[in-house]
Amino acid sequence: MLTIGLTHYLVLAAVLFCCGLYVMTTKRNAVGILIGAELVLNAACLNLVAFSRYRTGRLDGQIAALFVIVLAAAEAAIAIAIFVNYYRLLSTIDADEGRQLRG
Amino acid sequence: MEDKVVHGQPDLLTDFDRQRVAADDLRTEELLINMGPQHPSTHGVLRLMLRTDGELVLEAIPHIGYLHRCAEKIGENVTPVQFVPYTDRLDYLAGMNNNHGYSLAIEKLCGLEVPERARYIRVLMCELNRIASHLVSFGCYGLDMGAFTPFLYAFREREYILDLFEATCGQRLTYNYLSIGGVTQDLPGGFADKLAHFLDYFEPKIDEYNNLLSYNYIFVKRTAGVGVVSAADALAYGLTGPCLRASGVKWDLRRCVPYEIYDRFEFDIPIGIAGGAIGVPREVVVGDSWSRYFVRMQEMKQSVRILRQALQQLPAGEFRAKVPAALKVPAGEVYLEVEGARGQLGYLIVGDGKKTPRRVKIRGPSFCNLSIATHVCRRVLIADVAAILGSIDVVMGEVDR
Amino acid sequence: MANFTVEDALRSRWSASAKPRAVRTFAVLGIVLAVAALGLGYLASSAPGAGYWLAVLGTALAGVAAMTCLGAAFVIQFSRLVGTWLFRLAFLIFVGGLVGIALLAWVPALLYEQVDAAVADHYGAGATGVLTVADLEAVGWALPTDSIEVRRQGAVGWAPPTDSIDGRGKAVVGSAHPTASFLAYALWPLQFRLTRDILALVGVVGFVSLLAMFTIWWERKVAGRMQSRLGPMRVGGWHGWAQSMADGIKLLQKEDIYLEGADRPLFKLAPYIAFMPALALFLALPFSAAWICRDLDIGLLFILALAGIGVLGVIVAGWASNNKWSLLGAMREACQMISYEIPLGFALLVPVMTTGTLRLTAIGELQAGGFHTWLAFQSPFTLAAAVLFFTATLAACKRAPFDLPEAESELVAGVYTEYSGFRWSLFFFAEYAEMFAVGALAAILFFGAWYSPLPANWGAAWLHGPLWQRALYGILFNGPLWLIFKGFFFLFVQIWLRWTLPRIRLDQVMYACVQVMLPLSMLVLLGATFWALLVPHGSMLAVVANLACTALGVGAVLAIIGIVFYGYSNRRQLVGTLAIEHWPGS
Amino acid sequence: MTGEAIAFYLLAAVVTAFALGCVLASNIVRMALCLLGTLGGVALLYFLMAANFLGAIQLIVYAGGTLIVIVFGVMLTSRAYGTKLRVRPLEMIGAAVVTLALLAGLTAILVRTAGPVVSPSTPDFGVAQIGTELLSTYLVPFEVISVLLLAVMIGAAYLVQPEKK
Repeated sequence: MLTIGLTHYLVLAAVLFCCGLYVMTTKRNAVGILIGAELVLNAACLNLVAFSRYRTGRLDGQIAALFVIVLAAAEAAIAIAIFVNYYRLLSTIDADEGRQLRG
Repeated sequence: MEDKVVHGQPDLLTDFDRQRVAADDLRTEELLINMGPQHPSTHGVLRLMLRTDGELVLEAIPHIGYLHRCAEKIGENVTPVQFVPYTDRLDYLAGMNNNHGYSLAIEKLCGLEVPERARYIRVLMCELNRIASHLVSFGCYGLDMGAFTPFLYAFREREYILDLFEATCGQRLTYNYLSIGGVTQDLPGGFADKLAHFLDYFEPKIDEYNNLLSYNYIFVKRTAGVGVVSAADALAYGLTGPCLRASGVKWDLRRCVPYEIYDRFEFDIPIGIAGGAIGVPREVVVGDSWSRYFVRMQEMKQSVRILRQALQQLPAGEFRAKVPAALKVPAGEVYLEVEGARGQLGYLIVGDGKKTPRRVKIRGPSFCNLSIATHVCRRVLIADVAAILGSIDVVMGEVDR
Repeated sequence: MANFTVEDALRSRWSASAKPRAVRTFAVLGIVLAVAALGLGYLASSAPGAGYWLAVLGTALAGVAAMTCLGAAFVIQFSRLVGTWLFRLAFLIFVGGLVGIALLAWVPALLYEQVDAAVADHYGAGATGVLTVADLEAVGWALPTDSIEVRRQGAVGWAPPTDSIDGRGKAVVGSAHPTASFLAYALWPLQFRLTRDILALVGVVGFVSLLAMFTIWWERKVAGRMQSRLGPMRVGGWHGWAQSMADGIKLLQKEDIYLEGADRPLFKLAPYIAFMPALALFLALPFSAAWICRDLDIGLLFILALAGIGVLGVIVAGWASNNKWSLLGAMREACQMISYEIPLGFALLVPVMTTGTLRLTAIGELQAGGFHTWLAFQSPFTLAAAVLFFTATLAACKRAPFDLPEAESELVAGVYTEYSGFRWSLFFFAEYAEMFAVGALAAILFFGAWYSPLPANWGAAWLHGPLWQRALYGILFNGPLWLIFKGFFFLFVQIWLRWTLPRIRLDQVMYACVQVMLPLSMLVLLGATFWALLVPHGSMLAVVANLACTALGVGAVLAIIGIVFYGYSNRRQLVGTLAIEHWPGS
Repeated sequence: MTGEAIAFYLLAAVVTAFALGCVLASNIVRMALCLLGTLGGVALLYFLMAANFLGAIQLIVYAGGTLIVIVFGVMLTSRAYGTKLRVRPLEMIGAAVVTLALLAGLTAILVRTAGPVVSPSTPDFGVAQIGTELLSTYLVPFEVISVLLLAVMIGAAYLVQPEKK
């Protein structure tokens, strides 16, 4: 318990993963789902780095995590582009009702 | 959302405009914003309702009346001499010009003859005040564009003019100096020297400020081609003063319908010139914000010219005609316009033989000039609204009266 | 002229109940924080590794906060006394601060080396151990002569003594000096890394606070002089030097206003999100090879990352204010930041590629050879990168002409519209800290870091001389004062630009970034790559380019100095006779 | 209690709290901020695992990324529809049950299969090594990723370009 090992990180990653999963399944806002996906990806990254640190002893985990981060950025860009199109099609939100432009 | 063409200026689209129009397509929600009555760039208590799409202003509707002080009604309840101080408060940046117009109207109605010296003093004061007013406009316009320093310079020069006024009549803002029948008191000793001194100091400064602000690359980019008012539109909306002249219409009451003694002086009427001419940046379009701003800068030079001539010709003599203590406003009607700092300032006075006029109506140039704002502030950025408003140079005291 | 004292500022603000309440709150908070700091300190002393780092951070922050709270309680309780006392001694405090900074430059060399030497003496070189006070007392306090040299060459930061310091001259062991006992007690804590780190953190926090206060005053003075007025003149004695202090006290007492409908937790949190990264990036910012809190091998990335996070605070502030002007300001900030980080990053890559390291101290150490070895003057591309970097940082710090997020003539005050008092001032602390940080970063990456234009080896002999020679060496050739000076120079340029230029419009900002700066920075990066590949070091072309760029740089500096000198000596003629004579009102 | 343990538990608490914040927040901007907190915590965990470069990259990329998410969260939603992310209670309970079961299962497996706790014996890698690895061992994925990024850039630009009418 007092010495930190691989399991600690894996459990934490599992928690993160489950939070992300929950967010992805329940939130109905597209941006919210994107946020859930980011959480899941982070859990994966954490695993990769932890394995790299505690098991393989090489850089492979870190580099894989690096790739995941880059891919997550790319994914966010595409997702946002899709949301913009989606919103353009279905923009039915009343403009002047109360607090405009608030999230 | 409907028209993709900037209203009234289809051929003047710059690349920026095209980008902005294209950006429209990304529709987000429309936003209603209150610009004012307390806002740094509405120059007083103007309130603009902006309907915007993000940063893009779709419509700007001015709401006025926050400074309404019943000036016209007061004019019907006090004698003409008593009303002169109230005129100071209309366009509080150019009180002398306001006094002038009202005095001229009453004099015309009552048939008073003003002594020569008084007329020259009036011209001196009006032109000085025009410079002071344009200086405020110049400084505040820099401020609107985010340049702080010219503001302080402008106020420094204005301070000298106000000092001159203070030496003359004891007041720095609301003078009550050009009164009915002449001026309230003669010029103080040494005034001519001080004024000449000031003019020598001030004239080169105008070029300095042109170099500092007018030709600044960012400033030109911000103002040139923004808020273009065509000559036809300007006439249709009743623009006067620098706003009209910037649209290329050579119309100045001092020259076109000379009043007082303006026909005795030599001066030019600066108008808006398309970009590429000498002293005009390439990006400039006739009738844009830069032209409106620059016409004022040039007018200051012309005012200096007039001041020099008036100072040279200044005769000795009475400074005020004999005005009956109980001046009655004769039956009749007079409408007289003078070229104020912001445009044509008109007074309609109807008398019916009593001590007080029956009706006083004031045509404030800012009121008419402001009406163009809605027309021009379409499909511009919020920053451009500040640029356009500043170039129109409204004084709310005159708009609301 | 009657000076406006702190008491005057306070008198108008305190209601009868506010003062004791504030004193009570601050005192309780201070005590709680002090206890927390002690606890964390205890934890840190036993914790190795990264946990140690966190605990140190916590200890230092809690300690500083505790001191601040207790100090505030004291100041408020005795405001009349403190006010008069503070302002009587204004000049002394000012001069004392300057002297203090000058002396501090040699603290690591003079004190830390001394203690390290004592430890090494006692336990043998390379070993670690804890000395008792008695051990230290036995050490004579003659200064190790070449320790400064070692420290300079080692460039190891405030790392544990065992890291790299070997084969240094031993301290002279002599009989106990009368002051040795006192010194031993004073120096005993310095052998622990914890103490040094906490000192460094406290130094960083103090530096940032002083920096913001000084810069705000300075900016107002510069603005005043540029606008032919005097700027603040009343508070304090000399040229209103205490103006920001009085403003700070005033701001602290202002009501913390929330808007109805504002997102209160986020509204409250936002200033801290903006301020903390700006503070934390100083942890990785080297003031000299030895003066750095943590010499990270990814120092540059770390600073960049924290600068990016700080922006988030501004955006959240704009969003949480429930004010449309703030929201527009936040959107502008987001646009601007996302866009300008790209050319900024490209410009940063040029020195990184040239030097082959992300470690800021390493980049700095490469420029020790004098003016012509500065990175900006190595090739036309590095010079272009320096210019691009500076322009991009203007946008990143939202300084004029890129100050759109707070454009007061368009958006009232932009994101800061709804903020008042302390929270508002936090944003400005963050802004000025960031301004200095990017200035210092420009100096480190492009303009010789902590080295003077003179080659550092010219005065190397002075390192072995008496104290005054060493101090002179620090002033003339190498030391944190030079970095601070350069940082302030770039800060001054930022101030200068702000009070000179109008503001750019939003679409023009984006145009300038995407259509001008982005392609340019890409070209510069490409050019620098090919330069590094094709032009060997020391070849004819490299030397010519180096000389040409150096000449350009020298010319620019001389031109600036010349303009300043001309302007200063002709200021009366330039302003005009009227302004001088104060005519005709007087 | 070692320092690493303190740091880990502290950071784990922070990360978990922020992740839960993501779960519980109904406001999209708050969610994004919580995400930022989580990401920051994970970045610090990377620092803890001596992956400094990765931590810094995480901060840079995700700070920018979250920024965009927040901006779009603000722009694309309004209080009427987006903010109150109305979740059907049944859906919520179902998701909660499933996720908690998954978490329990994962944790059980992880704890049961946990090997002996070993301290890492690997050296701390520097940036230079990462760079070398990227351009030697992992050159192919590196190039593929860069091509992918280019494709994403073009694709995103294509997706959001205004429709021609």
